[in-house]
Amino acid sequence: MNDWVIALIKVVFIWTWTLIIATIMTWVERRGSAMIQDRLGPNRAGPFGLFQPLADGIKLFTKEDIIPEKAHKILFNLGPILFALPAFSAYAVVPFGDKIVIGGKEILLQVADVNVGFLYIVAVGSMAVYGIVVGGWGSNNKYSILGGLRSTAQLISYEVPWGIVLLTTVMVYGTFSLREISLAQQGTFLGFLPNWGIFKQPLGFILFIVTAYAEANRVPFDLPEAESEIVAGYHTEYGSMRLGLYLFGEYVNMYTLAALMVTLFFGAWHLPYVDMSKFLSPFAYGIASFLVFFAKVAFFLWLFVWVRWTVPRFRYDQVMGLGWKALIPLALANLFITALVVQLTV
Amino acid sequence: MARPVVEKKYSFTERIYLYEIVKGLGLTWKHFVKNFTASLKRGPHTVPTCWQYPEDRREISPIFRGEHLLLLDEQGREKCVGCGMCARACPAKCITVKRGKVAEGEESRYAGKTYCEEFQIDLLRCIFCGFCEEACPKGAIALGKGYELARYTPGECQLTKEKMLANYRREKELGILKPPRKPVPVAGAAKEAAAKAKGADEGKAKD
Amino acid sequence: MSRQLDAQAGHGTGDFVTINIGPSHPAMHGTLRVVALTDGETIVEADPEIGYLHRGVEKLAENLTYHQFIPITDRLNYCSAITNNVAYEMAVEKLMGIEIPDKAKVIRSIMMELARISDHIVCVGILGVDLGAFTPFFYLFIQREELYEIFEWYNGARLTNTFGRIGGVEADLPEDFEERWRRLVPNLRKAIDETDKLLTHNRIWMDRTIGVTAFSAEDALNWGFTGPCLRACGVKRDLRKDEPYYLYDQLSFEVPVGKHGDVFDRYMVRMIEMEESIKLVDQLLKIYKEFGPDDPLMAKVPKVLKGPEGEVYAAIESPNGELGFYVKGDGSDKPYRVKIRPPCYMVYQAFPELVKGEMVADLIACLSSLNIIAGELDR
Amino acid sequence: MDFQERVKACVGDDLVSMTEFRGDVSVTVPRTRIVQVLTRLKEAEGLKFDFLSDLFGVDNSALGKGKKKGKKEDEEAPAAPKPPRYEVVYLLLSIEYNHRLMVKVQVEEGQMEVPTVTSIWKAANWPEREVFDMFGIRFKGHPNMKRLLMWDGFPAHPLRKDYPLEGEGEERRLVYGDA
Repeated sequence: MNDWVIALIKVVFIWTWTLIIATIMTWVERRGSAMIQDRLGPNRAGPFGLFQPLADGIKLFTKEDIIPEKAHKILFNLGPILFALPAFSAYAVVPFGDKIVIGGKEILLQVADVNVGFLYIVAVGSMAVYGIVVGGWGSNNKYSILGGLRSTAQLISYEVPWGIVLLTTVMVYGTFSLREISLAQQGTFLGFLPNWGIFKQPLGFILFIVTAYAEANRVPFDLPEAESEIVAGYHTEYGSMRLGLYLFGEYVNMYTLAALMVTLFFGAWHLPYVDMSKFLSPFAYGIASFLVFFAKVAFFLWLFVWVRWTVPRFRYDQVMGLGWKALIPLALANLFITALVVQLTV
Repeated sequence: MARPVVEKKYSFTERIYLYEIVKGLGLTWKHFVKNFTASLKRGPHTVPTCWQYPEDRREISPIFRGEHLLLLDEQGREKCVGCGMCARACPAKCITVKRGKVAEGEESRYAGKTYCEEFQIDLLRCIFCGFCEEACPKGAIALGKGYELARYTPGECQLTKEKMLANYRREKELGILKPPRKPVPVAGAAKEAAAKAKGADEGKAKD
Repeated sequence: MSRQLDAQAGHGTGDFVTINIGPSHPAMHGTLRVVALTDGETIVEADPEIGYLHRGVEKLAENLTYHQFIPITDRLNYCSAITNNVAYEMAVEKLMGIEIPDKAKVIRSIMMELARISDHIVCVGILGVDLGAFTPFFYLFIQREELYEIFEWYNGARLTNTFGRIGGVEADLPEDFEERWRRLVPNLRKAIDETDKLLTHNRIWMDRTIGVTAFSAEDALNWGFTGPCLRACGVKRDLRKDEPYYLYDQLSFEVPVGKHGDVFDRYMVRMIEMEESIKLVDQLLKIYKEFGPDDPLMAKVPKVLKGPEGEVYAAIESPNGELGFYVKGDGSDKPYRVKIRPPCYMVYQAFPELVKGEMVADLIACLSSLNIIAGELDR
Repeated sequence: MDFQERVKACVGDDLVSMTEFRGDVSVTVPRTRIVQVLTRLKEAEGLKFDFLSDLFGVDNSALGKGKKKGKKEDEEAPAAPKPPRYEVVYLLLSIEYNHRLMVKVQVEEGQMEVPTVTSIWKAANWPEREVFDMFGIRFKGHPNMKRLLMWDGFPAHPLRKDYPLEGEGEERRLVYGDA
């Protein structure tokens, strides 16, 4: 098979896959929140209400597409696209499994094994803020602008500790490639722990997960769309599928961040203490690695939902305070200690 | 205005955010597991909040104040005599009653000598306070169990005599008619009765 | 938009933005409107505008008989309709010089304490929702549902109870009342406890509430605060203690007092008051059991109530504070003038002072913690 | 009664009348002296009415009309001089001593202006606006004398007795000369 064809298949697969996950996530969020809150949630469409996202999608598609009269037409249209595109493309460098052998050909379960995968993620990830700001500005609505501004400030401040944590992991593994980082997490650490990033970087993991919540605009950092304060934030004026794109983009972002968490800190597709490749056929191993990876991602996706329905929301200045006064110093200290340890041990 | 400055004093576990958040996560997880297992069960009202409405309905109080009924007595005669006390007691002024004299030969249909020719309740105005029920000297009107009051047109919201009688028949069939109102014990009533029994003198003296 | 604010924005020192919050906004309970002049996220000035739910209740009162006005009072503070009913009935009874039977007093007190719990549940739950914590809201509201069931079994309505009649109450407590209450108490305590666990010590919650819109006791008194909002400022004033009505002077209960008058203190005062109310109902039920089933529930009142010429003011401690009714009679069967003194009316007029210099998010938190009920505010 | 005497002593020369009904004491004072009287009451030893519980207006123009006519006593009684049409009632409360007092000022139809008490209690702010809104009584010196519940430009004052409960209402464009 041609490499191009394989790449194309991988791209199509991962797009469909993330879309499906994002769709299912809307269901998980609604049902999960319901269960947490002693409710039932949507359970009418299909078994367990599984077709609810479908119904939602149909609703979003068939709703009238309204552009406010005083809105900036181009920016208003551009907003959702700018938000959704980076969300979809960021996943390109994140692996979703080890490798699979089909017809004697070894296929990496990753769209592109770029050796500067980190930089790509950071670069594309920060693009998403433009979608929010442009959408917020283009709507010509004060709540939207407030949401956009909040989002900008928040994403910019949290990208710093996020970047520093990423840098720390790079230092630990000595590579920018996400695949190599994944591979390096096999085996055991200190003899009895799985050789996962979380055990090497416990503080780094906490910092990463906090900043990831802020990057994904999830509670407790959902200020850009804090509904009780600024109605719906940047997407107040949006309706129909434009709104759908924003909502989808958010879930895709969540998926990417969860996958990144697994890749960096939770041993990617490795099971603790067990090397699957030794007793599984290469094809079965490919599938198994994918499934293990996804199971881990699913846990973090659930954590996103779980946390959302447990904690209250921050205030704008407190988010800034936390970012600049707590997370950045901690991230820097973490970086410093890691550097020291790496320097001493190597 | 001098705003008081409040010093925030946090204990260590409060200061680090995560301890309390993890505790909270534990609590919500407990709820999740409980409700998840409950939701797998069949049957009405498996989780505390939800009733699967059209299929499952919550039990409503035997003295619920819903859509009105016009009551018949044991012989199937209309109790209402059309006196209009309900209309006078109504704070929302939603009742219209027209009194009519019972024609000869129709005595078997009506309990009294007069009857209501026309009895209309405007459900759009009604506030379901139940004062009509209390005001009625014959116990002819009652607030029933009907709580599904959505209608398509304003005209359908006019509760006519026929509709109220139909409501009564339906509720009687279902056996959910309101138990008759217990008379409220009034202060001094017992004493007065006793005084009457003893003699008029004491009753006067007490006054 | 407020003309005042426009002028200020025009030649002010900074670039201010006027944000119009409400009347239809997710955080505006009922239909309130606040025009806020903001400098970034900080509020320079806020101007609450009320009247969106003005239904002319006082005018209605003048055109209805004394009795007919009772259902209308349900619609004032719809979170605790029973306290409104009782406050009005108390005023009318005072006007007519009716002394209601002791059993009716006990029943009224019991129902009022239940209504207090349900009102505080709404306030605390909504405060959580407005600060982004959805879950405690549901844990509490399930219990409120049970409370409503108790109301429903008492006289057939859940929200707009039309409780009591002038001269007493319309019915005895249902037979299964105590059983229901006993069944409810552990669940209610658990729900309050869970709310406490999820919120009180959570640093995010503490940051959002402690010190936010703090108010001093003198200011609070000057602005006419009553109820939990005043107690949160550190003034121990509760009409149940200070001007005891019904049987409250025979009951033992604590009046929780805050310190700073901030959102956190208001929240805590309400949380503790719920506990106290549970204890109060238990005590009242003990008293209730001493009465026989045939003890009078109604004082002897004439069929057509005619108020004497004169005017009275009677107030009770409603969940929100001092709820008073001024009733003036002119000898006819209709009140000549009824003036309602809603507690949150007085509290809400201090709103611009409260939120000045705070952030937009605090405005919402403050509003929910004051428990502004539009029905009561606008009448 | 001790309390009444103290109030009397405190109000002093400004006392127009004093009544008691079912334990509620009310004093009437001249319209122009209200600020001074309330300040005295607020600071007086043994009274300390430091809390304004409420402030509202009453329209007395229909007083007595509700009673059933035809009673002999009514007809025989000489027509008393008509009291001023409006009343503004101040409900005072002493936090320290837990007693209440109604202070009233009577407002003639021609002179619809009462000095504001917002300088004593900020709590009087909205109630005074509401009285203006509902009765058309202006408060001199009030910082923001606008309508409160009705919208700006509403032509009538709805709690006046001549404003109809039902019917066309403001559509009839009830415009008062003094409004």
